[in-house]
Amino acid sequence: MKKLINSPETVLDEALAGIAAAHPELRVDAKNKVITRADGTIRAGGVALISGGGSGHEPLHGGFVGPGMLTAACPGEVFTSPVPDQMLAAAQAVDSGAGVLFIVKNYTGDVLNFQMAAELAAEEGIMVKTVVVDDDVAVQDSTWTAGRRGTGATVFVEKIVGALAEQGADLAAVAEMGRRVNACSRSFAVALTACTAPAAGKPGFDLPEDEMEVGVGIHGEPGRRRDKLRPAREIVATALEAILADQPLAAGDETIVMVNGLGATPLLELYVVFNEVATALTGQNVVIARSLVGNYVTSLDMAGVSITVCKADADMLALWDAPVNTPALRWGT
Amino acid sequence: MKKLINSPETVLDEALAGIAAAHPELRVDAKNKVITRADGTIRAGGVALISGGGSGHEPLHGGFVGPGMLTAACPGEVFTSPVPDQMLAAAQAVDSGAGVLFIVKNYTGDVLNFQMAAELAAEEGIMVKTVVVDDDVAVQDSTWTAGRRGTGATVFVEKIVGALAEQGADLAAVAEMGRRVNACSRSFAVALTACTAPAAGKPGFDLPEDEMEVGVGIHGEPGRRRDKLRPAREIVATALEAILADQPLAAGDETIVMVNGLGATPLLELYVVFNEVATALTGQNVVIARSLVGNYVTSLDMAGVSITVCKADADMLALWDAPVNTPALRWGT
Amino acid sequence: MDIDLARSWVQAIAAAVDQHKDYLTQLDSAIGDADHGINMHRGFSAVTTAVANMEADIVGAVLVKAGTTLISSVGGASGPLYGSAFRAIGKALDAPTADPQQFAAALAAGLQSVQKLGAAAPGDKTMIDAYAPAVAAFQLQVDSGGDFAAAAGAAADAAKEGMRATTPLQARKGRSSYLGARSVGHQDPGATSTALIFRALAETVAR
Amino acid sequence: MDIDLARSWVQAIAAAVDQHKDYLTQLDSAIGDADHGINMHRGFSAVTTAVANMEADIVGAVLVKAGTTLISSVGGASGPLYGSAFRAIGKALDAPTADPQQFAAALAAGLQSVQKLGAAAPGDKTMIDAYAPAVAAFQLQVDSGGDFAAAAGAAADAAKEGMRATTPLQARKGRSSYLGARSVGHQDPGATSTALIFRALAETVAR
Ligand SMILES: Nc1ncnc2c1ncn2[C@@H]1O[C@H](COP(=O)(O)OP(=O)(O)O)[C@@H](O)[C@H]1O
Ligand SMILES: Nc1ncnc2c1ncn2[C@@H]1O[C@H](COP(=O)(O)OP(=O)(O)O)[C@@H](O)[C@H]1O
Ligand SMILES: [Mg+2]
Ligand SMILES: [Mg+2]
Ligand SMILES: [Mg+2]
Ligand SMILES: [Mg+2]
Repeated sequence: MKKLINSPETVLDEALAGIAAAHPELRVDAKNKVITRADGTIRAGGVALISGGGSGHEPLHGGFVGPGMLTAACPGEVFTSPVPDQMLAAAQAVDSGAGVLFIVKNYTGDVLNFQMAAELAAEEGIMVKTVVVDDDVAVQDSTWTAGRRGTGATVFVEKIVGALAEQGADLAAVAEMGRRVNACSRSFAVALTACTAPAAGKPGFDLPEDEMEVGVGIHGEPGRRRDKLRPAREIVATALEAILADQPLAAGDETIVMVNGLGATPLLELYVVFNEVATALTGQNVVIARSLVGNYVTSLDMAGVSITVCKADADMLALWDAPVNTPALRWGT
Repeated sequence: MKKLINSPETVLDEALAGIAAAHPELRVDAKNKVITRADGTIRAGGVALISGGGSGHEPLHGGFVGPGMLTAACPGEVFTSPVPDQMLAAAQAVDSGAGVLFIVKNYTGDVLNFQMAAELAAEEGIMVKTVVVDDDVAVQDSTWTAGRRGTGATVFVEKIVGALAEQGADLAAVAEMGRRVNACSRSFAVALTACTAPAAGKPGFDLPEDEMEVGVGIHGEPGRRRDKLRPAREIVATALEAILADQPLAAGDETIVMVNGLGATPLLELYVVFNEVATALTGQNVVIARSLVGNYVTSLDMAGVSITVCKADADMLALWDAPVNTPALRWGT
Repeated sequence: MDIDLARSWVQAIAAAVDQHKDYLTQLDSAIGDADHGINMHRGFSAVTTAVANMEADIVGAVLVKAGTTLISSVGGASGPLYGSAFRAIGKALDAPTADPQQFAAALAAGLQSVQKLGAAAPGDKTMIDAYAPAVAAFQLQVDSGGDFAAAAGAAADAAKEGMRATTPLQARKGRSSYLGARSVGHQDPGATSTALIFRALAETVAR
Repeated sequence: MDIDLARSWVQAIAAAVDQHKDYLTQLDSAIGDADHGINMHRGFSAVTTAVANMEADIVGAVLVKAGTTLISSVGGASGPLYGSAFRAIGKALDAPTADPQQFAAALAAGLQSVQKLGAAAPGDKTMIDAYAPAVAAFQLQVDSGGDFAAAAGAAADAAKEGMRATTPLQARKGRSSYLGARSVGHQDPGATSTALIFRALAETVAR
């Protein structure tokens, strides 16, 4: 295993110390493993947004804490959902009285731990609502599975809902917008290599030089199927087919598109992929109104790409454009 | 070779098309391979900053085009310096009459091609000055080498000089600041894996599971020496030793520090490395006044990290803080 | 079962998890995210510390503490599930000792709480596939007059058989369900740790 | 040498580069950045197209065009260096034909231009180590009464020998100099392409 670490046991603590040192605009509670904004929390009476999940997906979620996006993030161990105590500590730290929204990626572990945290927070008199993100169309039939995974759309939910919360919307409205953004977002990912979790010490699976895993999630698990490695154009076609089969888009529809690297894919290649996505969508007269190309929801050192398409309405686009000031996403004033 | 591309021959053209599609704020001249700002060029009478180099280092340089940083970027083929025609076309496109500054990483190819471009531009009546960046202390004795390589400090030069140009400084002042920033910046890098250039089709070198290359550049070439893989703390100690031997820092000195991923290193690990750098420097009472942690000057899919330290004066820090609005670096208003 | 035995049980689980940590992770690597051994190890290390010197006057106190500690330290899917199980078992044992009949009921309460939380049914390729037969076997032994050791031994055997039987199943809950048909042919990590838990019970009681 | 021969020469270089592209890249992979074959191939493909139908009334026109095209299409270190060389060679040949003595002087002008631009000396492990002995051998043959074919043959042999002699050297210029002592034991890619260029000359002239 080749990693720039000191030991698997200390990765998370040391990375959190690094985040604290690198970002004076964030406050890192090392004991409770909670990342908040250093400048207090949110404006008086504002709804707080708390997300979290296993580590190894950076910049998600800590990199999205800041004005216009998350109020707090709870990083779990690598690829392991955080424990309820973390979300409770976060809620207690940031609740202004207007309540907190939990943004949860749909994995059994995340859902259960956030659910327990919500119960604990309620006992402390904190209003909690939860949005579960489940955008990954590689997981199809939820009667046969734990339901679709939450992946790239998490960034869209956090950004758009963050802007709405910043505008002073109440908890119900903020939660409702979260559900709307999730409902109109779809993702699909392929991996060219497995990733290596520090504590596991070796790659999650073996993949021959000429093959790829199709329909992977963000935890190093194998995908739905294995296929011969194909040109970017065909990979994009496969991904868009799955996305559009689940959420058809019509000519004139406006979208926010993210082409996201899983960790070890050069930005040069992500732009090649984005070019294919743009060519395909604009070929159907679908409008890419906004886009992100880069590493936003990673899977440690996995080579591969995820494509997320959100069919955005005017509200969402306006909220997308609203100022955001976090380590990983920053625009506007 | 596992790449998200269509063919090695078309990578650059397609990536440029992707950049154009993803960034409406940029204009991509596909024929001349020049990236400029879409909103015209620079303010009337302003000095234009042009950089460029081989592709495969993204976001360098195209990702740094925008207000407060570069005026134009000239991407060459992967790991191959651009040709003079590109820089000439860029200079012709953006010169306001106040002249252009070429920011060149010190490699024979880059230096020669920019030099030829400077001659051609002069023939066209364009004033040109050049700053050569050579911050890599892994390359020691310039009487025995082509001189130190230009790596991470390029980002510092482009940012700080970009801010000065934005303020209306003239060509001489802008060039002088570029030289000052370079003169007080040092870098050192280690690689855990080789990278694979698309046209080469296989990794540049073989590296056993328990070894690393120490003192690498950003073109996939082997480093000064091979060593056993070590904990992050020891790797950082090696890098800082080389950096500080060349540019001593005293208690109270203010620095800008970049911990830069070479392409395939998880952000989680970069924060572990930054924690070590911060611990070491603050242990000597050196102040990390500003920092960047992320992928800024990459080497395709190489796993590894470079550390750059700039001993910054008050002018440089103020210029660092000035607004910048590019795809890869964005802050202020 | 008394307080010391309860403590010995969770310590025996911790020892077993420590020993089989890499194996559990390896199983989770095939159809999950390669952390089950690490998760269980983190959790039961914390449990060992938590119950080491705790004062308790009822059996359940130790087990409730174990469950709460698992919830606070494991994360993942297994943390809340095992945590609730131990909390439910513990809550059902509110006396200084428990007879086999009472313990059978407590185990059943634990199972119910896992199913309530995780909504998995037998055959979904989860810890339930080891847990449910273990509870049934324990109850059967008790009902036919078996003592604690016999019941725990039967439970351990049933859990192991249930664990083995997960291999041909297609997962329908948890992370391995994403693999669809590709989850077939692999033993479920959670069912495996459940088998360890019941084996630890049998060995503790037999000592 | 006349205009058609000059054209044939650059076309023969293009053919040789096409054939040895991967080999050149492989050499550059060991001590450089694995692009020399790709660079040369891109450059001489462009040269082939550029000179294919061009009108020329002096020998040098073809070679100046080749040089200008290399500068505009190669990039890297080798682009400007070979580009200037061909431009300098071409500029020295401003008549419809050139005799061996004139051609020797032109080759020397090319060498001078590479050294002026790149500041490399013999022994630095660069293209100079093949180019310089080739020029000397060409001149020597001409001075001792050899014809064009003999001179070009001698130059090709000398270039090849110079190329081989780069292997034990430590690089002091270009990208391979960063490797320090680790550059020893590898043949220089640029010296290798220079040997191809002179071999192409000898074969073209001999035809
Ligand atoms: N809904 C569920 N009900 C019961 N057990 C479950 C459920 N989901 C997952 N499990 C169990 O949890 C195990 C995985 O635990 P672990 O690897 O620690 O968590 P995670 O899947 O979050 O990484 C699975 O092998 C399975 O036995
Ligand atoms: N200063 C120099 N003078 C002469 N030749 C040089 C010089 N620097 C490099 N070279 C030659 O260029 C070759 C490398 O060319 P190429 O790989 O195309 O460019 P780059 O090094 O920019 O990738 C080297 O093998 C060497 O022969
Ligand atoms: Mg997990
Ligand atoms: Mg090169
Ligand atoms: Mg797991
Ligand atoms: Mg090269």
